[in-house]
Amino acid sequence: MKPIRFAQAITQALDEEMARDEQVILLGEDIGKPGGSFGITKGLLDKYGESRVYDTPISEEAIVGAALGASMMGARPVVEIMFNDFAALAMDQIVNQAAKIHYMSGGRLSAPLVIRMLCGTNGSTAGQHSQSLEAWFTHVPGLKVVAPSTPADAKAFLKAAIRDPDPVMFFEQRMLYNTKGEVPDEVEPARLAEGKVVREGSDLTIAAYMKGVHQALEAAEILERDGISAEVWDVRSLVPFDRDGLRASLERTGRLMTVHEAVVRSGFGAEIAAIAAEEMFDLLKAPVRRVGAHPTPHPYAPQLESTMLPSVERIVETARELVGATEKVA
Amino acid sequence: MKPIRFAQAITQALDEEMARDEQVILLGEDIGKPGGSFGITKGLLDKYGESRVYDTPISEEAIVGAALGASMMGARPVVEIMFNDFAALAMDQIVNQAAKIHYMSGGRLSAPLVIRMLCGTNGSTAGQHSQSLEAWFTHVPGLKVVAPSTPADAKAFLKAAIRDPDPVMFFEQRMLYNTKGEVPDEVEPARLAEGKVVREGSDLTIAAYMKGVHQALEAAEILERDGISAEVWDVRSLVPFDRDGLRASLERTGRLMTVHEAVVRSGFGAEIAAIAAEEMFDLLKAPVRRVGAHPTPHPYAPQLESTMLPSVERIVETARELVGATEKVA
Amino acid sequence: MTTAVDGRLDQETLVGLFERMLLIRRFEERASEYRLAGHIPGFLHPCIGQEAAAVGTCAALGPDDVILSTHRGHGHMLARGADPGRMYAELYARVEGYNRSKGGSLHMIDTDLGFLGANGIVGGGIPIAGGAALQQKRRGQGGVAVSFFGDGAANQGAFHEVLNLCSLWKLPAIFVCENNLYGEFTAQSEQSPVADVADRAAAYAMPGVIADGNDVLDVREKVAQAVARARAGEGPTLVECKTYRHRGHYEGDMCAYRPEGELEQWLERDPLVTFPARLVSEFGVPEEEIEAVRAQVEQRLDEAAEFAAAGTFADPAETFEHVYVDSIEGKALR
Amino acid sequence: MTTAVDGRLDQETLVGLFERMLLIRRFEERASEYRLAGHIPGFLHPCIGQEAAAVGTCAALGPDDVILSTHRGHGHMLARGADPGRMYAELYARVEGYNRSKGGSLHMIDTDLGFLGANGIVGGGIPIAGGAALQQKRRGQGGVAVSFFGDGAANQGAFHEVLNLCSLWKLPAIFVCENNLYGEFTAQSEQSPVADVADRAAAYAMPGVIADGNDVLDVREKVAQAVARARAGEGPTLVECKTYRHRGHYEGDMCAYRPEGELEQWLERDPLVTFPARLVSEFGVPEEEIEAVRAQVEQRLDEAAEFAAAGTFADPAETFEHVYVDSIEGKALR
Ligand SMILES: Cc1ncc(C[n+]2csc(CCOP(=O)(O)OP(=O)(O)O)c2C)c(N)n1
Ligand SMILES: Cc1ncc(C[n+]2csc(CCOP(=O)(O)OP(=O)(O)O)c2C)c(N)n1
Ligand SMILES: [Mg+2]
Ligand SMILES: [Mg+2]
Repeated sequence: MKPIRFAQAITQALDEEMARDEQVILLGEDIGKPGGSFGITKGLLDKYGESRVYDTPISEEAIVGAALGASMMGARPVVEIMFNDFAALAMDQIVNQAAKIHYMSGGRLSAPLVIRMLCGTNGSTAGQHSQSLEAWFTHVPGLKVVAPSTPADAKAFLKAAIRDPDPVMFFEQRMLYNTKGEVPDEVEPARLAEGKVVREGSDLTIAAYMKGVHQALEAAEILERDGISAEVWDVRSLVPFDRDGLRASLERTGRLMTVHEAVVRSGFGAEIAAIAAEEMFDLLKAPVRRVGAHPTPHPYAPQLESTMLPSVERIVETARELVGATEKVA
Repeated sequence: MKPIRFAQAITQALDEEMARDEQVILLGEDIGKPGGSFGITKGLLDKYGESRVYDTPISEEAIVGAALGASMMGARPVVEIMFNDFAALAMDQIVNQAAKIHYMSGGRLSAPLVIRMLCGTNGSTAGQHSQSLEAWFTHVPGLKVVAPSTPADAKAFLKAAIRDPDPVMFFEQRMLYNTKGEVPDEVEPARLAEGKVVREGSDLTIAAYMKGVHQALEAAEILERDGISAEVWDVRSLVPFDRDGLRASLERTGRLMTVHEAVVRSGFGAEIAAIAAEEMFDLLKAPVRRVGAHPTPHPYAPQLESTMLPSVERIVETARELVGATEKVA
Repeated sequence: MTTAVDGRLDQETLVGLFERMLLIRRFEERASEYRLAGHIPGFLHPCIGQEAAAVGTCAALGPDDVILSTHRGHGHMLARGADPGRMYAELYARVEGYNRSKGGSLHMIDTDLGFLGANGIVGGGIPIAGGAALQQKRRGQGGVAVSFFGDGAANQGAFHEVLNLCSLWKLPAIFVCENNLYGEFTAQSEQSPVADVADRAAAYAMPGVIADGNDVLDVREKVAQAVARARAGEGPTLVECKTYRHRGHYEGDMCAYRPEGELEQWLERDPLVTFPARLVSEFGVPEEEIEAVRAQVEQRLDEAAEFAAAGTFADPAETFEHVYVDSIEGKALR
Repeated sequence: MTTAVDGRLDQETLVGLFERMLLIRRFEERASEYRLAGHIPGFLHPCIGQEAAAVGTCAALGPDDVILSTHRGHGHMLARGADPGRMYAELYARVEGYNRSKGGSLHMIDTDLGFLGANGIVGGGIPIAGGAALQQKRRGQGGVAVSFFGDGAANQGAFHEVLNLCSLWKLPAIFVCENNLYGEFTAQSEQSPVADVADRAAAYAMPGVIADGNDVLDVREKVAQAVARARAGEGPTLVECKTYRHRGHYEGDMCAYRPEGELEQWLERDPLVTFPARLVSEFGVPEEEIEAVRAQVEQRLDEAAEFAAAGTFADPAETFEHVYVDSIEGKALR
C-alpha cells in the first residue's frame, strides 16, 4: 500500500489487465510510443507489442468502431478518447451501435469494450476541451457509466470495466490526474454498482463524483466548523446507480445536495435529484440542491471559468442555505 | 382557422418564412424534388429554387456544418435530420461548434440556424430509428430546444425558431405528424420560452411535451371519472424552460408528474423533477413521479415496444398512486 | 453433376448460386406481400435486383469470415446461408426469430454465420467491419471481414476514416459497395461528383475494382481476388458492384424519381433472368433442374413462412432482458 | 520601391510577405516566452516554421473572402492582417482581446477580417468552411472560403464529407492542408498510407495541388490559381502545403518522436531564413530594408504585448453573457 497518482493507477489497471488477458487491447491517438497525450499508456507498446497497442489516426468514429467490431469477436478493447468533447465525433458508434448491439441481437452479440475519456477543465482549456458530458451517456440504455474520484477506485473500477461484458464509459477527470491516494498492492476489480460514503455526517448528504467528491470533502471540513455535519457520498457508478446507498444516506441526513463539474441543467445531478424526489421523498426535510457548472460554454479567462465552475465556496454556501432553510421551515 | 395536420403546419411555417426572408434556406437528405422522407418540403424546391433548397448527400456532419457556416455569414438555414438518432453523426458540429460559437467569439459571431429532427417511434422502428434524444441538447448551453405538441404550436414555434438568433433544436415527434389541430390563418411566431396549461386541474400537474401531452390529456379524461383533477401543462420549450409556468401550476396542484417518450433515466423529466425539488419544494405535497420509456433500447416487436414506451395507462396508474400516496401521508 | 465448368466452378456450385439468388428474390417478394397482409411491422428495404452482388460476394467467403451489412441486408444474410424461417420469424416479431424479435429487419444478426448485423445507420456498419477485420488479423487464421454498403454510404465520414485505417494497418477487410444508383429518392449523381465509388480507393492506397453487380460470377471473381489479397496480409480492397434495385427504397415508395425507361433497361439485366438462361445455354444445366430449384425455393419459403406464422410472441417481460449481459437482477438498469 | 519583380509582385509586396511571416514567427516565439512567464493560461500550439503557408495563402485572398482555421491558427489570423495587440490581449485573457477573453488561442475569431475561427476540434472547421463557401456562392460576389487544416485532420470523416459536398455543388472553397508531417506526436506516415494528401482530391473530382509550403511565393501562386478557379464557379481545390513545425505540438512538447537530423534539415529551409535571403539576392531588396522590417516587427510586438498587459480582466458577470444572442434578462438560461 503506497500513495500513487490517479494517472498511475489508470496505467497500472491497464497494465495488469493486459498482462492477465491477451484479448485486452488498447486503441487511441498517440497512445503508442508517445504513451498518449497524458502519458497514461507510456511503456505499454514496448511491453505488449503492436498487436496489443494500436496508435490510431485522428478518426474518432473509426477508433470506436474498430474497438466495437473487435469486441464483438472476442477482444476486450480499451479506447482512449483524448477529451470527452471529442466523443461528439463518435456518438453513432457509441450510442447507436455499441450500446444497443446486445439488445438488438436478442442477446446474441455483446460489446465488451471500455471507452476511457478525459473530462473537465484543465484550466482555461475553453469551450472544446473542458466539458463534462457523462450525463449524455447515462441517458443511453446499454451503456454503463463510471466516474471514480480516487486512485484506488480508478484502478479497481477500470479493472472491473475491462472485465465487464458490456460497453463501459469510463470518465477520468483531468484535474484528478495528479492527485495521490493509497492503492492496495493487490486490487480486486470493483463491483460496478456501488456508491460509497467517504465521510459520515448527519445534516445533509452531498452526492458527488470525481473532483466533486474532493470539493465536497473540503467543504465538509469548513461546514464542520459551523456545526454542520455533511455526509459525502461518492456516487462512483452513475449507471448502474446505487439507489440503496443514496437512500441509506438520506435516512441519516434527510437533505441532499449534488455536486459535479458538469453543467447543472440536465446534468446527472438532475437524475439524482429526481430519484430522491421520486423514491425518497418521505426522507427529504428540505429542497434538493444542485451544484455544478452554470449553463454557459467554458470561457477561456480564468476568472470567468472559475465563476462558471462549481467551487468549494459554492458548496459551503449552498449547504448553509440548505440546512438553514430547513430550520426556517421546521 | 381550419384544422390541418401537424406535418402541414411545419410545411406552412417553412413556406411562409421562406417567402418572408430569402436568407431562409433548407438543407437535408432527399428534401428537394422528393420533398423529404416525410413529404415536409414537398413543392418548396419548385417554388424557391436551387439556391434555397439544398438536397444533400448522406453526410450529416457536413450538412450541419454547411448550415452553420452559412448561418455565420447571414443565412438562416433550416436543416432536416431525418431521425434524431442520426444527429449522433453531427454532434461535433452541433455541440462543439454551433452551440458555442457566439460565446467563444465573445459575441462576435452567431449561428442562427434551426435543426429540425424527427423523434420517437413510428411503430416497430426499433433501436436506431425511434429514440427521443432531446435531453442531450438541453444539457448543452448555447442551444435552445423546442418540442411542440400541436399543429398551431408547431407552426408558431418553428417560425420563431427560424427568426431566432441562436441555434434551435426543433423536435418533431413522428407519431404526431398525422394529428390535426386548428391553426389560425395568420400565425405570429411564438416566444420561445413559455409553457402552457392545456387543461386545468387541481390535484396534480402533468408536465408533458410532444406526444406526452396528448397522452396526458387522455389520461386526464380517465382520471376525471375517478374524481382526480389533473392539470396538463405543455412544456413546449425545454430550453429556455418556463419555471414560472411550472411554479404557477404547482401552486394550484402541489403534485407533479412528468411525461415524455424519451427514456426516463437522465431524460428531461429528470430536469423538471429536479427544478421542482430544488425550487418548488415547499409546494410539493407528494413525491414527483416520472413517466417515460423504460431504460432499454427500442425493441422491434410491437408488444415489447409498447411495454417499453409510456402509455396512457401508465400515466393514469401513476397519477392514482401519486394522489393516493399523498392522501396516505396527509 | 459436379463437372468443373469454368475451371473453378462446377455445375452444382453454379446451380447453388442461382438457388441462393432465387431464394433472396422470392424471400423479398413474399416479405412485401406479408407486410401488406399485416404480418410485418416496421421498415422493409427490399434488395430485389441486387441478388448477384450479395450471392457473388458470399460465394467467395469461407466459414471464418464475417460480414457487416446494411438496412438492405436480407440478401446478404440469406446469401451467407441464413435460415429464411428464422428470418421471417424475426420479421413477424416472434421469439423464434434470429434476434428474439428485438432487432427486426434493420438489425438482424446471426453470430453462427459470422453475420454481425444489418444496420439502420447508413454507413454505420463500416467502422464495425474495420474492427472485425482488426480482430481477424489478431487471430491470424486468415479470416476476413466484409463490409457491405451503398453508394450513398460512400459519402459518410465513416467510410473515409475506416478505409484509411484499414489500409494503414493492412487489415483483411473487403469493402463491397453496392452502387444501385440511388440513395433513397436521390440519384447517386446528385450526391457525389464521382460516378465510380471504386475511384475513391486510390485515396487510401488500396485497389478499387468494379464488378458487374448483376453478374454473380463476376462479383464472385472480383471479391475472391480481394479475399485472397486480404488473406495474404496485403490489406483491404474496395469492390464496387454496379447494380440496381428494382423496387422502391422501401416498401411503399412509388419511385417517382426514376427517369422513364431506366427500370426497364435494368430489368433486361435482371440476374434472375440472365443467370438461369446462362446456366442452360452456357453451362449446360438442364431446364428441369432450374425448374426443380424454383419449386424447392417455393417450398422452402412456404415452410419458412409457416414457421414464422406459427411462432410465439415474446413475453412482455423480455423487454427488460438483454439490455446488459449481466442485467442486474435480470432487469434493465434504471 | 514598387517595381514589379516577377511580373506580378512588386518589391513592396514581397517585403510585405516577409514582414507578415516575421510578425508571425516573432509573435509565436514571444507568446511562448509570455506563457513561460505566466501571462498566458491554457494551450498554445505554435506554428513556427509554417509561416509561408499561412502568408502565401492569405496573400492570394481578397477582403470578402473568409477563413476557417485550426488549433494552430495564430499564423493564419496574423497573415490575414489581425492586430497582434488584440491577439495577445486575448491570450492574456483581457477584454481587449478579440473575443473578450472567452475564446483564447483555440477559438480566436475576427469577423471584420472574415476570420471565422480557430478551432479546438481537429477537422472541426472544415464543415463550417463548406457552409461559408455555400453562402459565398449564394451571395454571388465572388468571395471564397478557405479552410486550413493539418495532415492529421485529413483522416477525419468531416474532410471527406465536406470535400464531396463542395465539389458536388461547385462551391468556392479552397482546402489548404498544411502537411507538417505530424499529428501531435505521431508521424503522418503512421496515420495514413497516403503520403500526399493532395492525392485525395481525385476522390472528389477536384484538383489536388502540392505547394512547397516553405516557399511563400509558391503557396501564393498555387492558392491564387485555386481562388481564380473558385471565383469562376468551377468549384473547390485542395492545396497541400508541405511544411514542418519547428517546435513541439504544443508548448512543452519535447519532440522525442522526431528522427535525428529531421529538424535540422527543415531548418535549412526555414522560410524566415530563405525568403529574406532571396529578397536580397534575387529581388534586390536592400539589406537595410530587411533590417528595418525586423526592427518594426519587434516594435510592433513590444507595443502589442504592452497593450495586452495593460488590458483589463473581464468582470465575472461576463461569464453569463453571450451564451445566447438575446440572453433572457441578460443571463444565461438555466
Ligand atoms: C445516418 C443515416 N442517415 C440517413 C438515413 C436514412 N436512409 C436510410 S437508407 C438511405 C439511403 C442509403 O443509400 P445507399 O447507401 O446508396 O443504400 P441503398 O438504400 O441504395 O441500398 C438513407 C438516406 C439513415 N438510415 N442513416
Ligand atoms: C477531434 C479531435 N481529436 C483529437 C484532438 C487532439 N489533437 C489536437 S491537435 C492534434 C493533431 C492534429 O494534427 P494535424 O491535423 O496534422 O495538425 P497539426 O497539429 O500538425 O498542425 C490532435 C490529435 C483534437 N483536438 N480534436
Ligand atoms: Mg444506393
Ligand atoms: Mg500535422
